[in-house]
Amino acid sequence: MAKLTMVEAINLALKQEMERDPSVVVLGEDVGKNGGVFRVTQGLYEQFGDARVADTPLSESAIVGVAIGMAVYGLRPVAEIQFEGFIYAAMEQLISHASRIRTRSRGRYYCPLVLRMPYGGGIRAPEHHSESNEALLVHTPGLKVVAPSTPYEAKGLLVSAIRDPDPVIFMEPKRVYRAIKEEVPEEEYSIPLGQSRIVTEGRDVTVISWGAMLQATLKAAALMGERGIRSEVIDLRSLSPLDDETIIESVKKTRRAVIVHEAPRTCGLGAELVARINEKALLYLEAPVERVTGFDTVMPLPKLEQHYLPNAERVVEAMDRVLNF
Amino acid sequence: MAKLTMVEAINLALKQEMERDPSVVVLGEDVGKNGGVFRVTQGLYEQFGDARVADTPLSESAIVGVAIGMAVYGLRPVAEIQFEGFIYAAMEQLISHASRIRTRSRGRYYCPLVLRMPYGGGIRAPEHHSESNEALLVHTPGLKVVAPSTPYEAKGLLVSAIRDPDPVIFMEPKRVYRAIKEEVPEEEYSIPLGQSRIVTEGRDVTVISWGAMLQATLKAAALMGERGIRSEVIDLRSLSPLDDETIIESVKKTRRAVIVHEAPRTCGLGAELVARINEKALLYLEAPVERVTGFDTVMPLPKLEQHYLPNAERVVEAMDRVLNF
Amino acid sequence: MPKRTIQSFQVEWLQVLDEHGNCDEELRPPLSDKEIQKLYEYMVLARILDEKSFKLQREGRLGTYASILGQEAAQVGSAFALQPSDWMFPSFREAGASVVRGLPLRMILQYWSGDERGSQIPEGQNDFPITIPVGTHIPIAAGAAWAAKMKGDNIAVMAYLGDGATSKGDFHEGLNFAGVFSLPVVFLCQNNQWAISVPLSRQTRSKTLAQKAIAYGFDGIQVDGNDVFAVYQAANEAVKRARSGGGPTLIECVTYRMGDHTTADDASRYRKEEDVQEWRKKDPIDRLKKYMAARGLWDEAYEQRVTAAAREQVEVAVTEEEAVPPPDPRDMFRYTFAELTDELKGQMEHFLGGDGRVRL
Amino acid sequence: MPKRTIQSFQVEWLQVLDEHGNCDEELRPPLSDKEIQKLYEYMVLARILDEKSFKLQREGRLGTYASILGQEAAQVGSAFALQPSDWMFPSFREAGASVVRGLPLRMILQYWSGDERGSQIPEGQNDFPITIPVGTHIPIAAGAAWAAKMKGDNIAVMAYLGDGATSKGDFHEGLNFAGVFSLPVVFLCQNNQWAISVPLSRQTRSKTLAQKAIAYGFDGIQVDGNDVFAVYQAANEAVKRARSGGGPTLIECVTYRMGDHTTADDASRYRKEEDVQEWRKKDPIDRLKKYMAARGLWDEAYEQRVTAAAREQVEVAVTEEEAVPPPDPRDMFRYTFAELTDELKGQMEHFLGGDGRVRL
Ligand SMILES: Cc1ncc(C[n+]2csc(CCOP(=O)(O)OP(=O)(O)O)c2C)c(N)n1
Ligand SMILES: Cc1ncc(C[n+]2csc(CCOP(=O)(O)OP(=O)(O)O)c2C)c(N)n1
Ligand SMILES: [Mg+2]
Ligand SMILES: [Mg+2]
Repeated sequence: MAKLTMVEAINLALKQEMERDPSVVVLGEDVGKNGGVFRVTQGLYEQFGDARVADTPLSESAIVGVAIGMAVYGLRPVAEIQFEGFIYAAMEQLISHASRIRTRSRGRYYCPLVLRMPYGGGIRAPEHHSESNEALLVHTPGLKVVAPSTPYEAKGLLVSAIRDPDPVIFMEPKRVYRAIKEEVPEEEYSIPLGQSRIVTEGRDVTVISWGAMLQATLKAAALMGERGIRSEVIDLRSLSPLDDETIIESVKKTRRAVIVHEAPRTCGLGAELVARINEKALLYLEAPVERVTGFDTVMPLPKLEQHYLPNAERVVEAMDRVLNF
Repeated sequence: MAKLTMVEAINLALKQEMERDPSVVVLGEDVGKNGGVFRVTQGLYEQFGDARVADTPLSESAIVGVAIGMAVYGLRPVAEIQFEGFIYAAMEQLISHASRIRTRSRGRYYCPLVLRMPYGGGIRAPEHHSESNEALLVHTPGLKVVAPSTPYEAKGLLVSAIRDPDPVIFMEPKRVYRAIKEEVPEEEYSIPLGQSRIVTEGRDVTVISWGAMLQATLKAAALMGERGIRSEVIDLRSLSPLDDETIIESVKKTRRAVIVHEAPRTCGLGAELVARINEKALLYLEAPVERVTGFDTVMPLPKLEQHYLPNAERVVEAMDRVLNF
Repeated sequence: MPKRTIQSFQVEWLQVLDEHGNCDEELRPPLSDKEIQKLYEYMVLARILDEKSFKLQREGRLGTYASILGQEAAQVGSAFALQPSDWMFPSFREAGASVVRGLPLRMILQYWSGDERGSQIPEGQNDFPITIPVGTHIPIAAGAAWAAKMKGDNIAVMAYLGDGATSKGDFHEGLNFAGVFSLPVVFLCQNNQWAISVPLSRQTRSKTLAQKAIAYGFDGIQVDGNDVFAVYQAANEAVKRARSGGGPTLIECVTYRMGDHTTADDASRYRKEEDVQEWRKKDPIDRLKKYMAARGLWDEAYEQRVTAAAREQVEVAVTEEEAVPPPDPRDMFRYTFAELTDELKGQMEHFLGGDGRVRL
Repeated sequence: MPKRTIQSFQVEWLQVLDEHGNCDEELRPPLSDKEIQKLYEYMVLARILDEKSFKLQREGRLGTYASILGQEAAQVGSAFALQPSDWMFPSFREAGASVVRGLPLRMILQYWSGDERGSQIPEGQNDFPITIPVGTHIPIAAGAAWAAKMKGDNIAVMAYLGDGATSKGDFHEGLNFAGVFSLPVVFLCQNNQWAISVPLSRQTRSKTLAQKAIAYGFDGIQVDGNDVFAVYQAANEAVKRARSGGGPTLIECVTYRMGDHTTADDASRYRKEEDVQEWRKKDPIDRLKKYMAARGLWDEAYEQRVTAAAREQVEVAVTEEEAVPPPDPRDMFRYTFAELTDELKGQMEHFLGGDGRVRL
C-alpha cells in the first residue's frame, strides 16, 4: 500500500469520487491548472477538464452560493475556500441557505455540498491564514463538520462527505498536509460521519482533540506514557454531530478529561464538550475537565504563533492538573 | 421619572449621546425618516439631520465596513443591522477587521463602533428575523457583546457601549422592545460593560439568562418561589467579556445552576458558562448544570416558534432536575 | 499618443403599451388573443389574491405579508415567458409570478401564515422557496443555471430581485459569475423605487439599474414594468437567449410599490401620497384592459367572469389553507438532515417528554 | 412608442508615455524635472526593495512575500498624487506605494517577517495597515472618506485593489456607497492580469475593469499602468476631484504581475514564459529612463547615484529590521482591547506561568 500525505490522500479521494460519480464537480479559486494553492486538486483539471474542475472568480460568498445552486439542481459540488480565514464572507450563504434549504422546503430541496477548507496554524502563514473557526460552523444547525487528522482518515471521511446528502464542511488541518505519511489504500473505503475514534486506549485520562492538534496530543500522551500514565486519546473526527457515546464512555472510564483545540477558548468547541461531559458524566469526574486552547486573542502573525498554539508541553501540564487535582 | 419601553430607552440614549458628542453618528437601513423598522431611531433624523442619521443602501457588509472606516477616522458610529439574521454578510468585516484593527496595528488604529441589532424570537416574524446568534460574536476575540434585558438596562448599557473605545455589539431583545415599561431616568447614567447583575438573590439555585429570556426565567423563579425555592437569577448582561466572578460566586453559594438561552444548544454561550463553572466550581456542584436552550434546528417560522423557544415551564423543569438530582 | 474612447455602451428602454393603452404594434410580442387574455387573467388573479392576503393579515388570519400591488405586470409578464422546465428563484415579493408558475394558491397563503409547508414546492415544479435575506438567492440561481449548463439541460433560470437587492454583494458576485461562465440565467429586477423606506436614490447613484449589467459584460435593458407586453417581450428574448447559450441578461422593470412595504410597515411615514397617485395612473391592469377593450378582447361580461373565477379560486385556497391542521412540531427536527442524528433524536425525545413531560 | 437608447457611456484609455519612451507632451502632467526624477527614484527604490525582499525570503530571513515587480509605475505614480493629509488604504501588494508614502522601509520588512509591529503605522502617517482578505478594505476606505466629508476635512482617500478584488461583494458594496454618498475616494485598481493563477478572463466577462464604475454612477478610466505619467495624471485628477467634492473615481491601471503571486507560488504552473516576456518590453522603469535620457534628466552617473542610494537605504532597513528584538508575546493580549479585560489578564498570567511555568 502506498504511503501518502494528507494532500495526496484527499487528492486521491477526489479523483476516485469524480471517476465514480459524474455529478461530482470541483470549484474554487486556483483549483484548476494550478491544482490548488496546496496542490490538493492537482491533476484533476487535466483529467476531468474545465467543466468539472472550475477556477472561479475571487468571490467566497458566490463560491458557496453557486455551489448551493448546483447541489439543489442535482450535482455534488465540492467547493474549496482557499483558507479558513476567508470563509466569513460566505457565512450568510452557509447559515441562511446551505444549512436550511432542506428544512425550509420541508424536504423538497436539499444540499449535498462539500465545502473543503484548510484550517489552523503552525505553518508561518500570513494573517487570516491560520484560523480555526469550527465553532461557528458547529453552532449552525443543519451543517455537518468534519476534521480529519491523518491521511487515511482524510480519504475515508471525504468519501463519506461527498456521498452525504447534506452539506458537509470538511476542515483540513493544513499543518498536517505534508507533515505525516501513512498507508492509504488505493481501494475504495469510507469512514462514516458522526463517529469519533479512539486512537489509544487508556484508563487514566481521556484526551480529546482533532485535526492538527492530535499530533501534539499524541506526543503529550507519549510523554505521559513514559511516566506510566495510560491516556485514552480520542480523535473527535466529527465535530458536528458529536459522538457523545464514545466521549462519555471514555470519561466514565477514566474520570478525567482534557480537551485540546487551537481555536480561541471562549465558546470554542471545547466548551460544548465540557458541557456534555458535565451533563452526562458529572458524577464520574475526579477533576474539572481541562481545556488547552488558543487564547481569546487574534491568532498572531508567525513570529508569535508558537506562543498561541497549544503544544505537547501545555497538554502535559493540563494532564498533570487533572491527574493531581 | 418616566416609564419607558426599551425602544424608547434606547432612543433616549441615542439622542442624548448624539447631543453630547458630535462624533456620534447613526447609520443603517431605514434609520432615517422612517425612524427604524422598530422606531428605535425615531426623531433622530429630524433632530440631527441627514448627515448624522444616514439611511444606507441595502448592504450589511458595507454598513459595518463603512462604520469601521468612520470609527478609524475618529467618529463614533452607531450602525444598525435591521435584524440579527442579516448580520452574517457582515461577519467578514466584523471578524476580520472590526475586532482586530487595534491588535493588527498594535494600537495605532482602533474601532469605537457600536453595532445595534434586534435579536431573538417570539414576535411571529418571518424567517431569519428571530435568531439569536450571540455565540458567533462571543467566540470572536476583540468584540464586546452586550444584551440588555430591560429598558433601564438598555439605556445605561448603550451609553457605555457608545463611549467604549472598542467595538461593541449591542443585541436588543426585540421581544422586550415594547413588552415592558420601566422607570428610566432622563438624566445621564451608565452601566459599566463586563458586569453581570444579580436580579434576585437566592440560595437554592442559580439561574443565568439574558435578553428576552430573563422574563421567562423570572417567571420560572416566581413559580418556584411559590414552592419555597429561592432562586438567584443572574442577568448576564455582558456576554463578552463574561463576568466570571458574579457567576462563580453565585454557583458556589447555590451549588446548582440552570442556564437559559434561545440560541441553538450546541456551542451556544450556555456551553461556555458550563465550562467555566466546571473549571472554577466543580466541587461545589450538587447536580449537572442544566441548559434550557433552543434546539439544534433552524428557528422555525411563527407557527412552530413557541415550541422552539424556552419558556418558564421548561425552566421550571430544569430547575426541578437540578434540585432533585 | 492616446486619450481615446475604448468602450461604448448604451442602455435601452422598452415600452410597448403606454398608460393609456396605446400599443406599438410593431414592438408588440406575437401573443395570441388567448394569451393576451391569459396575461390579463393572471394579473387579475394576482391582484385579488393580494387584496385577500392583505385583508386576512388585517384580520389576524395571516402573518406579515408583502403586497405586490402595482407590480402585477412585471411579475406576470416575466413568469409568462418561462416554461415549466425552466427554474424560477423568487425573492419574497413574487406572489404574482408564483401564480403564473402554478404554485397552489393555498401554499402562498400557508407560507405567509408562518408555516414551512408553504415552501414545500410540489415535486416537478421548479420553483425555489421564497428567500428572505435580500439578494442572497442570486448566486444560488446562478449555480442552478451552471448545473443546467453542465448537464446540457436546455432550460433557463429566472431570478427575481428588487432595486434594494442590487446593493448587496451577492448581487454583484452572482451576476459576475453568470457573466464569466455565460450562464443561462435572467435577472429580473423589479425596480419599485423603494426598499422599505429607502428610495432608489439612496440605493445607487446610477441612473438606471439596467446599466449595472455593463459591469459584468452582458446586456441590461430597462423596460416599463407596468407594461406587461414590454416585460414579456424582454423576458422572452432573454429566456430564449439563455436557453440557446447566449448567456445572462439583466432586465430592469420600472414599476412602483403601491402599498406599504409589508403589512408591518406604514409608508406614509416616509413618502407622499401624491407620488403614489402619480403611479396609480400607470396601473398595469387598467392599461391592458383598455388595450383589450379596444381590440374587442375585453368587455364587462368578461370582466365579471374573470374576477368571479379569480375570487372563487382565492376563496377556495383560503378555505383549504385554513383547514390544514397545524404543523407537527416534530417537523422542526425531521428535516434538519436527511436522517435524524442521534443528537436530534435525543432533543426531539426530550421535547416530546421523554422524561415524563408531554408537549404535543 | 419607444425602444430607445436612454443612457450612453464611454470608457477612456490614457497613455502618455509609450513603451519606447515617446511622450505625448500635450497630455503629460505638468511635473517639474525634479518631480520626474523623484518618480524615477521612487520606482528604483521600490524595485530594489522588492528584489531584496525576495532574496531575503529565499534565504529564510523573511516570511511569504508578495512582489510588486512590474507594478512600480502604477504604485508610485498614484501615491505621488497624494498629500500626507490624504489617507491611503493598501491591499497587500503595495510596497511601492508605501515607499512613496514614507512608511519606514524597516516596517515593510518587519510586516513580511511576520511581526505585527510592521503594521504599527507611525503616528501622523495616514496609511492603513495591509489588508489580507482581498477587497475587504474597500468599504472601510469609503467609510473613512465619509467621515472626512462629515468632518469637512479637505482630503482624499485612496484605496488600492487588484483585478481579483473586483469580484468580491465588498468591492461592489464599497463602490456603491461611495457613489451614493459622493465620497472623496479614489479606487486605484492594479489590473495585473492575474489573481494567483486565475486570469482576468475568469474574473470578469467585462472588457475593462474601468467600466465597472458605470454601475455606480461615477467615472472609471483605464490607463496604461506601466506609464507613470498616465497613472499620475489620472490619479491626480481623481484626487483633486475627490477633495473638491466631485466624488469618487475608479482608475484601472493595466499592468502585469511579472513575478510569482508570492514567494509561495510558482507561476510557471499556469502561465507561459512568453506572455511574461511580452510585458518585459513594457517595463515602467525602462520607459521613463528612456524619456528622461532624451530630456537630459538621466545619465549613467545619475543612475549610479540613484541605485547606490537606494541600495544603501534598503540595506540600512534590513539591518535595522534584523536588529529589532523579537516581539513580546504579551503583545498578543495587550492590544486586543484598550484595556486588558480580567479574562485576558487571567489568560496572560496563565500563559506567563502564573502556576509555576515560565514561558518567556
Ligand atoms: C439582507 C437583508 N437585509 C435587510 C432585510 C430587511 N428587508 C426586507 S425587504 C427590504 C427591502 C428590499 O428592497 P427591494 O430589494 O427593493 O425589494 P422590495 O421590498 O422593494 O420588493 C429590507 C431592507 C432583509 N430581508 N435582508
Ligand atoms: C477573500 C480572500 N480570498 C482569497 C485570498 C487568497 N488570495 C490572496 S491574493 C489572491 C489573489 C488576489 O488577486 P488580485 O486582487 O488581482 O491582486 P494581486 O494578487 O494580483 O495583486 C488570493 C486569491 C485572500 N487573500 N482573500
Ligand atoms: Mg424595491
Ligand atoms: Mg491581480
